[in-house]
Amino acid sequence: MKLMTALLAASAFCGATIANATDLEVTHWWTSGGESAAVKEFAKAFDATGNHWVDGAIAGSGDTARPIMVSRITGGDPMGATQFNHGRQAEELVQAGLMRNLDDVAKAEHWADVINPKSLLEGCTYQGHIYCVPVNIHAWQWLWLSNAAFAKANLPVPANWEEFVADGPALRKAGIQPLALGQQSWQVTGLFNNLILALGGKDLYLKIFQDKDAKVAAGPDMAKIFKAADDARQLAQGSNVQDWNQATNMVITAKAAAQSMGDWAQGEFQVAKQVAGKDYTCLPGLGEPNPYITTGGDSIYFPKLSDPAKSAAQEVLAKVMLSPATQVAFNLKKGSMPVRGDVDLSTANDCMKKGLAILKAGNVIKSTDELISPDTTTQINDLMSQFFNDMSITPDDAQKKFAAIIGTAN
Amino acid sequence: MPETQRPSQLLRNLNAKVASVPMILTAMFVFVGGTLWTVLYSFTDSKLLPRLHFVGLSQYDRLWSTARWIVSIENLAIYGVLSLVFSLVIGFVLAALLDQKIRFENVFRTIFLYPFALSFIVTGLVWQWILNPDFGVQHIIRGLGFSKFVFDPLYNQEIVIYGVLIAGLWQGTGLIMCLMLAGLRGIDEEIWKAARVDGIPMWKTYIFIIIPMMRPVFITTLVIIASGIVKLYDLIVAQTGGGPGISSEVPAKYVYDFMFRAQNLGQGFAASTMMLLAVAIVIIPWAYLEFGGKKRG
Amino acid sequence: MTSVLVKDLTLKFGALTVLNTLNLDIAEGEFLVLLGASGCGKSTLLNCIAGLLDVSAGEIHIAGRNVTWAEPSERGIGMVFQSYALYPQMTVEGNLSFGLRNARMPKDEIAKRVARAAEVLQIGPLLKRKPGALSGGQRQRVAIGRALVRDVDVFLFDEPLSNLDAKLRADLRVEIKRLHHRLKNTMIYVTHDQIEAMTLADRIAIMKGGVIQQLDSPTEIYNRPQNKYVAGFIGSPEINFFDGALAGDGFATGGTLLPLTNYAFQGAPGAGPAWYGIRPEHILSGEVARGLPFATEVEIEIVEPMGSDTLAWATLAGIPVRFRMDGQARVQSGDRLLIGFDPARASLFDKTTEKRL
Amino acid sequence: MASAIPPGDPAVPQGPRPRRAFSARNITLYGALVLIAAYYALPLYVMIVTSLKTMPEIRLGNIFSPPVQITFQPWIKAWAEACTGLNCDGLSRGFWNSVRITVPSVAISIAIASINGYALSLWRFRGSEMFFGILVFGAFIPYQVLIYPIVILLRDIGLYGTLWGLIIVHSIFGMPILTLLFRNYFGSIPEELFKAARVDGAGFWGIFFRVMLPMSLPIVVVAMILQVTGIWNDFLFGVIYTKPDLYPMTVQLNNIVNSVQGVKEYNVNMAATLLTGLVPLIVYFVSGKLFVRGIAAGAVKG
Repeated sequence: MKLMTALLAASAFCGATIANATDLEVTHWWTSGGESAAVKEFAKAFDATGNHWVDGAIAGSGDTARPIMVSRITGGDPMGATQFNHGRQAEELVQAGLMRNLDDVAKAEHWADVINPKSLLEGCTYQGHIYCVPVNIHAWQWLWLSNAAFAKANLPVPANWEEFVADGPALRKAGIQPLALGQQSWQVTGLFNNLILALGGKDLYLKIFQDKDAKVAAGPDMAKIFKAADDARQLAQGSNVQDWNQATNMVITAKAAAQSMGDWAQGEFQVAKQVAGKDYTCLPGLGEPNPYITTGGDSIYFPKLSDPAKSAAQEVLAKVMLSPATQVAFNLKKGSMPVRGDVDLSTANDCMKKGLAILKAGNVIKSTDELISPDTTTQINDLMSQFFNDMSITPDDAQKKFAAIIGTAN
Repeated sequence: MPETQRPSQLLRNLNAKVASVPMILTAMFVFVGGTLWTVLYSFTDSKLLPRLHFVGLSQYDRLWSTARWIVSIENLAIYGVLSLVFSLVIGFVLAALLDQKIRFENVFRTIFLYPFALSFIVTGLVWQWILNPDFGVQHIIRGLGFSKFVFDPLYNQEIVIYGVLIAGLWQGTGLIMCLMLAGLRGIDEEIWKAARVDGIPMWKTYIFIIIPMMRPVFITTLVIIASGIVKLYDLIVAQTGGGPGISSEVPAKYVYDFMFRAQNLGQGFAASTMMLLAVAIVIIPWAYLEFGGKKRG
Repeated sequence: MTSVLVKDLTLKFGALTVLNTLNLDIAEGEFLVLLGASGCGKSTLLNCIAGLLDVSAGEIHIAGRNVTWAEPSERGIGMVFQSYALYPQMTVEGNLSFGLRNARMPKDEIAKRVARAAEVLQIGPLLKRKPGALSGGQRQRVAIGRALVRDVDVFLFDEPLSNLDAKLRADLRVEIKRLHHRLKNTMIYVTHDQIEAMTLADRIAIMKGGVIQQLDSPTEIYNRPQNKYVAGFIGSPEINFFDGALAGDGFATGGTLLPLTNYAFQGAPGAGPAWYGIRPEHILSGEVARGLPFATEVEIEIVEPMGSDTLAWATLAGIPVRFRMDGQARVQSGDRLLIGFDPARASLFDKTTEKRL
Repeated sequence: MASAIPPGDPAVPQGPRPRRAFSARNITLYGALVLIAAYYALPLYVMIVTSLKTMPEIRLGNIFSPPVQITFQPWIKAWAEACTGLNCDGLSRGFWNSVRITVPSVAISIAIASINGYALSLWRFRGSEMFFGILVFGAFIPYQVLIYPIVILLRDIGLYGTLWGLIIVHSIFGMPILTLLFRNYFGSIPEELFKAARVDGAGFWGIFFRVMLPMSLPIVVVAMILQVTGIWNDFLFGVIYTKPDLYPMTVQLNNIVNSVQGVKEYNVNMAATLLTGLVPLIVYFVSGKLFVRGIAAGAVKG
C-alpha cells in the first residue's frame, strides 16, 4: 500500500514536471541589439516558469518574417506563439480559425482592467473574443537628434520639424547628413505618416486612414504634407543605409543629425550607452504642439495547437508577458512603453517619460497597421519609396497617386 | 499458350509505368495541376488565404495600373535584353579567346567559370560590398585623387539595374562561355583550314562562318539565359532588396511580396500568371522547333 | 521441317506501315539472308522475329511454337548485333554468361557452356578481359559467343560484319559459314552487302519497302532476277539497262535492235515498252565477241583497271555501257573495240510492272 | 587565283615568319585574358582579403589592399558565434542543415531522374512522351507560379516545414533537367545493347541495375555536381518551405548579414559568404572538367 502511494506520488510528480517543462517556439523579428536584449527578458521570465522558450528569430524586418510565420501557420506547422503588429495582420488567420482564443486567460488576469489604453485590447478582439496579447506600445512619432552633430555645425538643437528643416543647408555645409533614413520602404512610409499626424493633425490623419477619404487625400491639407515630405526627401539625400538601426547608428555617431523613427530607436541609443538630453534629444510628435502618438506595437498571437501540454504553456506565456515585472523589464530594454498603466517606471529615461505623459493625457490614436490592410500598406510603401528616391516625381504627382490608393483602400 | 494472346495495353511495359509514377505525379499534379490552380485563383480576391470568390479580371487591372509592376517589367526588360546580349557576346568572345590554342587554358577557364558555382545570394552580397560607395570602387578611385568620382550604381535609382547586371554577368557568363566553347570545339577543324586557305581573316570567319554554324548552340544558350532571367530573384534580394525605392524591383519579387507580405494572394497569382505567359511566349516556339520536328524519329 | 514461320506480319509506326502482310517460311538448318538497302525493313523484320518490336498484326512461330507475344528471351533465339552490343562493364566471361545467369542456370552448366563457346570461337584467352580491351574482330566473336552459349534453335544476325574493315570482314564471313556447317542451326542474317549474302546464304530474301522482292538461291537471284530492282541491286558493277520496246524477235532501243535469240521468256513473249538488262561481265570483247548473236564495234571512253580485271565504258545505243575485260587487256580511251553478248544471259523487264518477262 | 599572287624573288620565302612567343598577337591575346581573369577573380580576392581584416582596418583602408594584420576572428565568429536573434551559433547550424538537405535531395532526385530517363529512352509507353513534354516545360515554369500550390500540397501530405518536405521540393524541381540529362544519355547508348540484354532475358529492373547503371557513372557524377551546387545554393525554397531551425546555409547567411546589431561587420559577413560558397567551390575545383561537361551536357543537348 505504501509502495503504491509512493508510486502514485512519483508519477504525479513526474507528470507535473513533464507538463511544466514544455518547449514553446516563439517566432519574432526582434533581432537588433536593443530588441534582442528585450527578448531575453521574455525568455528569462518564461523559462523561470519551468518551461523553455525556443527562440525563432527571423532576421530582416517584419516584411521578411511575416510571410514565413503566415505560411507556417497556414501550412499546418504552427509555432507556439508568434509576433505580429497590433492590428490587422493576423485578421484572416483568426477568421480561418487557425488562432486560439485567449478569453479564459484574459478573464482570469483581468486584462480588460489593466491594459491601457483600452484600444489595444480592442485591436486583439475579433467578434467578441480575444486572440492576442499586446506586449508594448510603439509610438512612431519621434524625431531623434544628435546633439554632437548640431554642436559640430554650430547650431542649437532644433525644437521642432520646421527648425530642423531650416538647419538643413547648414548641416550639409558642415559635412553632416541632415536626415538619416533607411532605404526599406516601411521606414519611408513611417516618416511620411509622422508628418501627417504631426503637421496635419489628428483629424486629417483619421480622415485619411480611418475614413479613407480620397477627396481629403487629394486636398490642400495633404498638399502641405507632401510639400513637407519633399523637404524630407531633400534632407535624406545621401543616406545610403538599408536598415533602420544603421540609420540610428549614423545619428549615434553624429554622422547624421536626425532620424524620424519609432521609440524602438531608443534601444539603440541605450546599447550605445548614450544619455537622453545629453548625447541626444528626442522630440515626440516631431516637436509640434499638442503631440499625439499612435498606439502601434507588437502583439503575440497563439496558433491553435493540438498538444495539450503546449496549449497550457501558451497560457503561461500569455500570463508571463503581461505580468508587471516582465512588462517593465522588456519595455525598458526595448525602449517602448508598457501596455499597462499600473507599473512602476521610475527607472525610465527622459524620452520614455515624455511618451508616458502623452499616453497619460490620452493623446493616443490608432496606428495605420490597425486602420488599413497590409495590402494598402504595401501600396503606400511602394509609392513612398518611389517618391523619396525619384526626385523627378513632383509632390503633386505623388499626391494624386496617394489619393488613388486611399480611394480603393480597404 | 499465353504468348498467342496479345497482352493488354495497360499491362504491357508495366514495370516502366510503375517506375514512372513519380514522374507522372510530378508532371500532372505539380506542374499541370499547380499551374492551373494558380491561374484559377488569380481571378479571385484571395487575401491571406486562398478562397474561390471570383472577381474577374480586376486583379489584372490593378496589376497593370500599379507603378511597381510596371517598373518591375521595365527592369526585367532592360536586364533581360542586356544580359542576353552581353552574355552571348562576352561568352562567345571568351570562348573564342580560349579557343586560340593558348597555354594555361585550364587556369583561365577555371577562373571564368568559378562564379557559376556560387549562389546568387553570395554573388549579390559580394557585389553589394564592392559597389558600396563608402568602401568599394568609388572610395578607392576617390582615394587616388579623383575626389569628384561618382560610381554608386546601387544607390542611384537610374542605374541600379546595371549594378545588378554587373553581378549577374559576373556570375553567369562563365557558363555561357563553356557552352560556346563546347560549340566551337564541335566545329570541324577543316572549316578553319579551308578558311585559311581561302585567306579569310579570322574575325570574318567567326562572324560569317562559325557563328552561323553554331546556331543550335546559340538557340539553346538563348533559352537557358531567358529562362534564368525570368527567375531573377535571389540576386535582387541579396544585392539591393529592390531599392533604392522601387527602382530595382523585378516581377518575381513582386509576386513573392504580394503573396506573402502584402497578404494579397490574388494579386500575387495574377502577377505570376503574367510571368508564366511571358515564359510561354518564349518557350513554346522554341519547343516547337526543337522537339516538334523530331517526333517522327 | 519449318523452323521459323512468319505469317501475315504487319508492323506500323503510327501512320507509317513498315512491314505489310509479310510471309516467310524458313526451314530448319537453313541459312537465310535478308538483303536490301537501308530502310527496306530487313532489320525491322529481324527485330520482330526476335521480339524486340511489337508487331501490329500477324503471327511468328519458332520451332512450332507461336511466339508472337513471347519475351525475346523465351523465343529460343540468339542474336548478334552490328555494334557487338557487349556490356562494357562486364568481362568477356560475364558477357557470355549474362543471359544464362538471368535464366538462373546452375553454375557448373554455365561454366561448361562458356568453355565450349570459347573453344568453338577460340576466345579462351580473352575470357577475363573487358570488351574495351578487345579488337573489333574479337568483340564480334564474343558477340557470336553470347548467342552460342544460349544453345538455341535460331541465330539472328543483324549486320554483324558491317563495323569491321574489309579484310576482317572476309575472314569472319568464312568463319560464320564454318560455324553454320558445324552447328547446323537455323540462321537469319541481315546485311546490305551482296557479297556476304551471295557467299553465305542458302536462300536470299531481297527486300524493298517492307516487301520481299525475291526469295531464291543466290544463283537463281543472280541469273534470273524476278524484277528490275533485284537485277539492279545484285551484281557489281551494276547491270546495264537499255530503255526500249519489244519489237518482234528483237528489242529496239536508241536506233539499235538488240536480238532476243536464245532468251527464255517466263511466259509468252509479249510486246511493248520494256527494259533490257545485261550484266557487264556478260559482255565479251575482242575476237570472242565475233561469234555471238549480238556484236558491234564501239569506241572505248574510259578505262578503269582494277588488277584482276578491267572495267571499260563505251556508248551503246545512246547510253553509257560498262563491260568487264581481262585484267591484262591493253586498251586505252579512244581505242575501237568489238563487243558482243549472248541474249540468253540477258534479262527483260516490263516497263510498267518492272517484272521479269 | 594564281594571278592574285604577286611574283616574288624565288630565293626569299613568302610571308612573315612563324609567330614567336612575344608576337603582338600573343601579347594582346594574353593581355586581354589576364585582364578579364582579373575582373572575374577580383570579388573572390576581395572576399578573402576582407574576411581577414579587422573592422578598424576595413573602415580605414581600401577593399583591395591586403590585410595588415591577419585575423581569423571573423571566420570563427561567422562559423560559430554570429547571431540571428537569440541564436548565436553562427553558420554552423545552417551548414549541417544544408548537408542534411543536400545529401538526401541529391540522392533521391538522381534516383528518380535516372529511372525516368531510362524508362523514357528505352521503354516508351503510350503517353510517356507527353509526360516528358510536360516535365520539360515544367523546367521553365517560373517558380513563383508553383510556390503556393506546393505549400498546399505539402500541407495536405503533412510534410510542410519539415526536412522531407524540402527534399521533395528539390526532387520535384530537379526532375525536369535531370530526367532530360539521363534520357539523352541513355538515348545515346547503342540501342542494340538494350536489345541484347532483352534477348539475354533481363527485364526492366535487371537491365537498369546490371547493364545501364554500371555504365552511367559519368552522367551520375555530372548530375551530382549539378544537384549539389544547385541545392546548396538554393535560397527561395529554403526560405519558404522550412522553418528557422532547419534553415539552409544560404538563408542563414542572408539572415546573419541582414541581422545588424549596431554596425555592419563586413569582415564577418565576408567570412560567412565565403563559408557558404565553399562547398560548391570545392565541388567545382575538384570536379574540374566534369563540371564543365556536366553543365554542357545538360544544356547543349537539351
